[in-house]
Amino acid sequence: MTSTLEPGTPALHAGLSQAQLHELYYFMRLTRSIEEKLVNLYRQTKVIGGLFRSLGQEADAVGSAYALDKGDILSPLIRNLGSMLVKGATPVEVLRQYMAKAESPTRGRELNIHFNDLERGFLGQISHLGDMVAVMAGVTLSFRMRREARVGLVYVGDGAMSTGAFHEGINFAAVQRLPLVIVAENNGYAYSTPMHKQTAVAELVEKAAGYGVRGAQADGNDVLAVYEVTKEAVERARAGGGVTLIELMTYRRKGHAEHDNQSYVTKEELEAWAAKDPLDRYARHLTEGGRATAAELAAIDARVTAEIDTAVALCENEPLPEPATALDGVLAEPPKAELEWYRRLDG
Amino acid sequence: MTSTLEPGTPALHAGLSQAQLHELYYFMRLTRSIEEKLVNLYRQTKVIGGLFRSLGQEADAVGSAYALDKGDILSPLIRNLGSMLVKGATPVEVLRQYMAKAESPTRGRELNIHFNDLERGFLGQISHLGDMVAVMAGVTLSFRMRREARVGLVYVGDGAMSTGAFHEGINFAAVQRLPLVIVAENNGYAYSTPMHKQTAVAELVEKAAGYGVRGAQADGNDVLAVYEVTKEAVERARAGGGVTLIELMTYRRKGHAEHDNQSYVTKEELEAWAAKDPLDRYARHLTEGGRATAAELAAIDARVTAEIDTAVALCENEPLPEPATALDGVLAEPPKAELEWYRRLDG
Amino acid sequence: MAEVTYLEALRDGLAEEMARDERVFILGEDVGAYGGAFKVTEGFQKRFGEERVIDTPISEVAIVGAAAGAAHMGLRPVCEMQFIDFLSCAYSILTNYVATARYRAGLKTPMVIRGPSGGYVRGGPFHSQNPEAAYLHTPGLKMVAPATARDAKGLIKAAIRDEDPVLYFEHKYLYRRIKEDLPDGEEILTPIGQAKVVREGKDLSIITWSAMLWKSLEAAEQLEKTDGLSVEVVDLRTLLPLDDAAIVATVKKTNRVLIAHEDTRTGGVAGEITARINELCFEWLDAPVKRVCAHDVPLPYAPTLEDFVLPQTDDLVRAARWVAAY
Amino acid sequence: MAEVTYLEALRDGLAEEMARDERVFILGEDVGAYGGAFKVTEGFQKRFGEERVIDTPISEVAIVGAAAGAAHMGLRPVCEMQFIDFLSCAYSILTNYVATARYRAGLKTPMVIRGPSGGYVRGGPFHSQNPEAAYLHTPGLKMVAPATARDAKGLIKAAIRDEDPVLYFEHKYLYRRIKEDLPDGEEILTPIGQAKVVREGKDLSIITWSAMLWKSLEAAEQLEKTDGLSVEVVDLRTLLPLDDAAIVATVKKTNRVLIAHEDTRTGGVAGEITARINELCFEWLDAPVKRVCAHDVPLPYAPTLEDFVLPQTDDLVRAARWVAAY
Ligand SMILES: Cc1ncc(C[n+]2csc(CCOP(=O)(O)OP(=O)(O)O)c2C)c(N)n1
Ligand SMILES: Cc1ncc(C[n+]2csc(CCOP(=O)(O)OP(=O)(O)O)c2C)c(N)n1
Ligand SMILES: [Mg+2]
Ligand SMILES: [Mg+2]
Repeated sequence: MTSTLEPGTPALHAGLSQAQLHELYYFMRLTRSIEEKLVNLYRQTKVIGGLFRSLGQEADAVGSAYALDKGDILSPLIRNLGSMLVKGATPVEVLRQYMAKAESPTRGRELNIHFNDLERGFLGQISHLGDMVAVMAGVTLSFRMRREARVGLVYVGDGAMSTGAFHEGINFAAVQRLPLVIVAENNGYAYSTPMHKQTAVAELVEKAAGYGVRGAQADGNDVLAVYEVTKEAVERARAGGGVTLIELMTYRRKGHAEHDNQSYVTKEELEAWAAKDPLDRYARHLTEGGRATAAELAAIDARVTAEIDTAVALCENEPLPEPATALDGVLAEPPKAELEWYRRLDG
Repeated sequence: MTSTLEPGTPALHAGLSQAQLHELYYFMRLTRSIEEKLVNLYRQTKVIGGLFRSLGQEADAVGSAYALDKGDILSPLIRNLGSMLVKGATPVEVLRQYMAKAESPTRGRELNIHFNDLERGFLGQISHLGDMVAVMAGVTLSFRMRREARVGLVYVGDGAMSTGAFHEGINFAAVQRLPLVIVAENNGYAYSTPMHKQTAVAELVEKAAGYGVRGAQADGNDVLAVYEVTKEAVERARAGGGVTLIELMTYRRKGHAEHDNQSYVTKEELEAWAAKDPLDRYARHLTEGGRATAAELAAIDARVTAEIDTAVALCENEPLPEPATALDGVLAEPPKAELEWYRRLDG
Repeated sequence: MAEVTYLEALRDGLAEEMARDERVFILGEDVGAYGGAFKVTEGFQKRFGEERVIDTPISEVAIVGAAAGAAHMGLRPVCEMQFIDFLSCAYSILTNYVATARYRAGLKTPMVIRGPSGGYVRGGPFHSQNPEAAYLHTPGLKMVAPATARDAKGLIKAAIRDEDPVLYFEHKYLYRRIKEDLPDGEEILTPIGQAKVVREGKDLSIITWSAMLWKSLEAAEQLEKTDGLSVEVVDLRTLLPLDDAAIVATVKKTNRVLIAHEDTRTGGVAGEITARINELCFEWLDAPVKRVCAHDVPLPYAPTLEDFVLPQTDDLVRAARWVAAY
Repeated sequence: MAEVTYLEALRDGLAEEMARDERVFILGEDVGAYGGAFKVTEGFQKRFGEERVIDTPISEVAIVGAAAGAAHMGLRPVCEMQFIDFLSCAYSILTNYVATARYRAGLKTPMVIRGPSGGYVRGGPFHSQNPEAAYLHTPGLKMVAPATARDAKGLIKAAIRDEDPVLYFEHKYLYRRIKEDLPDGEEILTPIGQAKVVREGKDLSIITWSAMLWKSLEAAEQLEKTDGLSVEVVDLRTLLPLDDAAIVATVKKTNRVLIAHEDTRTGGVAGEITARINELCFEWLDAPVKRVCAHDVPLPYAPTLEDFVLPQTDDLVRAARWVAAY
């Protein structure tokens, strides 16, 4: 079996410069603050659909995405706002998506963070869990066929790993030894379902063995550990070493979505994980290690607040899409006859 | 990880009586001879569709099915004619199926060994690989819910294990700790595809770990080893010990179906496996171990030949189904209005 | 008498059948302790036990496959799809294994698959689908889609008692918006395969089901007031097998037909109904059968877009005027 | 000029596109060394290399998903389904991910999925399916089904060059039964979205596609001889988007229509075509549109049963007489 458990102890600063260490903090803070702003907007009923939080998982999303190079492509899940921000998605894009604005990246067609930009390096998910693993197998297949030294990264939850699509996708990638990193986010739950009702393994990394791929593990609340374990997998993939399945141990501190009151978890569990908050922990790490002053972090916080305020101001009152824009872009060229016929009948 | 490799050495006679040892030989011989007869009928174009052989895999099918008790249910694949015979399917049923006779178990609706009898304990497959794992999870779930001490057994090929349905089915059974034994037949190929293009693991049993189920392995060409490894898994399942994934190492000595000339395998490979023929080997084992005389085995062979000749004589000239029988039985009660309307229009 | 919502009626129907018949059990994602994403099975696990209300992994193929296996053995499984959009993941095992089991192998497979369908709730392309067209084409399945609280209850009970696999599509827009007084002691069973004339009329007919029933009734009232038109409204309730007799009866009565469905037009159920009308009572038509459906696009998220794409009462009114004036 | 079979024409078309455009590659089960279950890609792996002719695991979801991912990145994948019946396993990713990618996310997804469809070959319920009705209902997909060797070649080439995902359903009954002289040097491209009048007529029209084209032509000849009827036969060739103009033109010309398809009736494509005829040219109909289709059952295996369930030339002749006499 090729799976190896590598809980590891991350090198103190994972070879990152001070500016990079600060940047990690920035992205984590930005993630959290955008979501907090969205909670406000949600309560004001300005968010159109549901709201999904990644509270407590910011390190997992940001640290893993940060391990990618510019040309690499990742495919996020609903709790990977942080990954998308690292890859260049902007607060205003996210706000516009949630509020279904005409100027949103999907022109109001898709919700929340379901949007993409292959140039910047993120491919949008669809709701059907598992599919993106198969799609990312194809993305990375294209890298290999074109002899590009690029890597793909795809996220799956503890729940999503039960889907047939996950299985077929990872197996295909494993057989083809594609440059794909699969990040399994073990956050304890899939909606209300605890992990022991999802799988009979104790740790998700055990699934690596069944696919003949390398397995690795890290504390998902330690952004540097996440960065390191991902970086190693990414560089291994880039060098032709094939797939790694990384399990990040973390916890979903909010309900599945904003409407879910988490009746199925105990207060103690929540408190225990609140104590392991990845942002607090990283802030302490930076200040105690002399890598940042409290003032520097406060400045970053202020910058984040300002950026979000600017973004909200920019888009809050933007219009929703024009109704008739709903019709274009199903095919590269609209089948003319059908459209004419359609309008005539509805006239 | 709960997977354990148990290549084991079977106890010489696996606790079986002489009569049972002879019966194993009988079922293996019956399997082979029915298929050889079908080859004749196929060449005479009396078989309607394709013909699938299990040459060299008779021990795998017969030995595993023999480990089940009367109330247990198995779900065979195309190379498990032997399993169905053990469970009471008769030669004439098989011949009628292949020749699409009116009196066939499916009244000419389904082909080859796609038929079932839950009373006797076999559930027919459909072509879509993997599905039966999920269905057998439900069958064994019913055993558990009703507190019946019954066990299910389902076969999958090295190829079928790549399907999403296999993954979802085994995972569901694992989480529920259902009394299900999954027999993975490693016969080297899925149609023309060798195992290394199907999966990155070297042995199928490695997949057990990813589901948190017990793994086991045996020489699929040694009927007693197959019996033993399956028996242990069956009894463990019956006792509430949950799922075992058993890998049987064997080889598909014929093409995927009769039309396939196996251009993709070497003569050497075929010869090496012919030398390990499970029937020859078992016959030697019985005679050399003093458990059967050559004459006794010859008598079994003769009995098999007679049974098959009788079966052929019985059904060879039977009619095909009446055309209009094609319409009944889609629903428990035919939707009357529709049928009337349908006939009127076609009149 | 108690006033119950559509969702409560469904819940009550499910609970009554579970209490009546111990072979009935529920499986799906988050149906247990949580009571399901929309709380349809709230309290069930406590009442009926963990073995009869099973939280499954995220595995639609396994849910449907396991239900089929249990059904073969004499149990009566009810599968919940968290959103009906995810039934697509089990498309193959449902259409190939489940639907054909009786025909090809004489296997009894009494099982129900239910889940929230439909739009008008800003759910975007993957939480708003209407799946009926995808399964209309599958001999061996039955398909129902209640529009009222009474039928929500009556059809779930009938579906559970049916000897064949039944797809039960509930409409999430109706869950808490529709209320009805349902008598406490009465055993409500809506026969599968039977449409219902919900409003009598003589000038034209609207044939519809599920949430569109309410828009059709609204349009009918408006047309009566503003245009003096007498509009008959037929709620199909069952989509497979279709109630040909009811369809023919209303065509023969009004001679003008609108078929209204929420789903996209091309390949939708309205095509099949149009063809049947054509074959069964062509001579009785005084105007072409007109379809009022969603535009042929994946359903977009923004309210402006969703409202434009989905059929609205106004669309029905306009189309009805056109058909009436033909 | 060379006489080629339908299968060879398809193979030639594929090979030409692979030679012309290095972005084109093939993936599927046993397509490599073995050349595919029906040998459509025979010799391709040798000619184009293992990287462009990929043997995959038995994983239809992965095949379709990986093709989509590669297509987003600018490649031109062609997926083979060993039998088109197994495309059902990828139903969700195909209808939800692939079909909507452009609309929801502006993603380019030029890819082809092809495979043997259809019956009349004693394949039983899972090796004989006609999948078009299952995908008709999916905005974002295109769907073609060639009946002739020329179109087998012309449509695979057009499908590979198309900017959208195209389902290409070849008919296994035609593979080696249909032959045609195809000029060697000519670049054959059949435009997607365009039907073809294969036989001119004035008394009634048969609208059809794939293997049923040949039965329709047979019926037309017979009707001409025995009944003196002049039958027009239209080969749709593309099922999505439908060629409304061609449908309307033939209805306006003959005023009587049969729609013939091999697939089961309920929920089949004929329903949609009937509805469109109704909406577009109702006034031009002198008789109800009649459907000639398979009976509504899973396709059985025995020759007697299969022949009874599937539409035959005789069924077409009888139905045509009925429509003509109406
Ligand atoms: C195929 C499929 N089935 C069901 C759902 C509904 N659903 C959405 S999210 C979710 C839970 C996901 O859990 P997990 O994969 O652990 O991710 P997490 O939310 O914990 O990040 C479910 C069941 C879905 N999106 N896709
Ligand atoms: C979902 C699905 N895809 C493709 C096929 C076509 N097919 C039939 S048998 C087969 C190979 C099966 O190989 P394996 O599982 O190893 O079984 P074996 O034939 O070796 O016993 C394939 C690809 C199928 N039946 N089902
Ligand atoms: Mg989770
Ligand atoms: Mg095999």
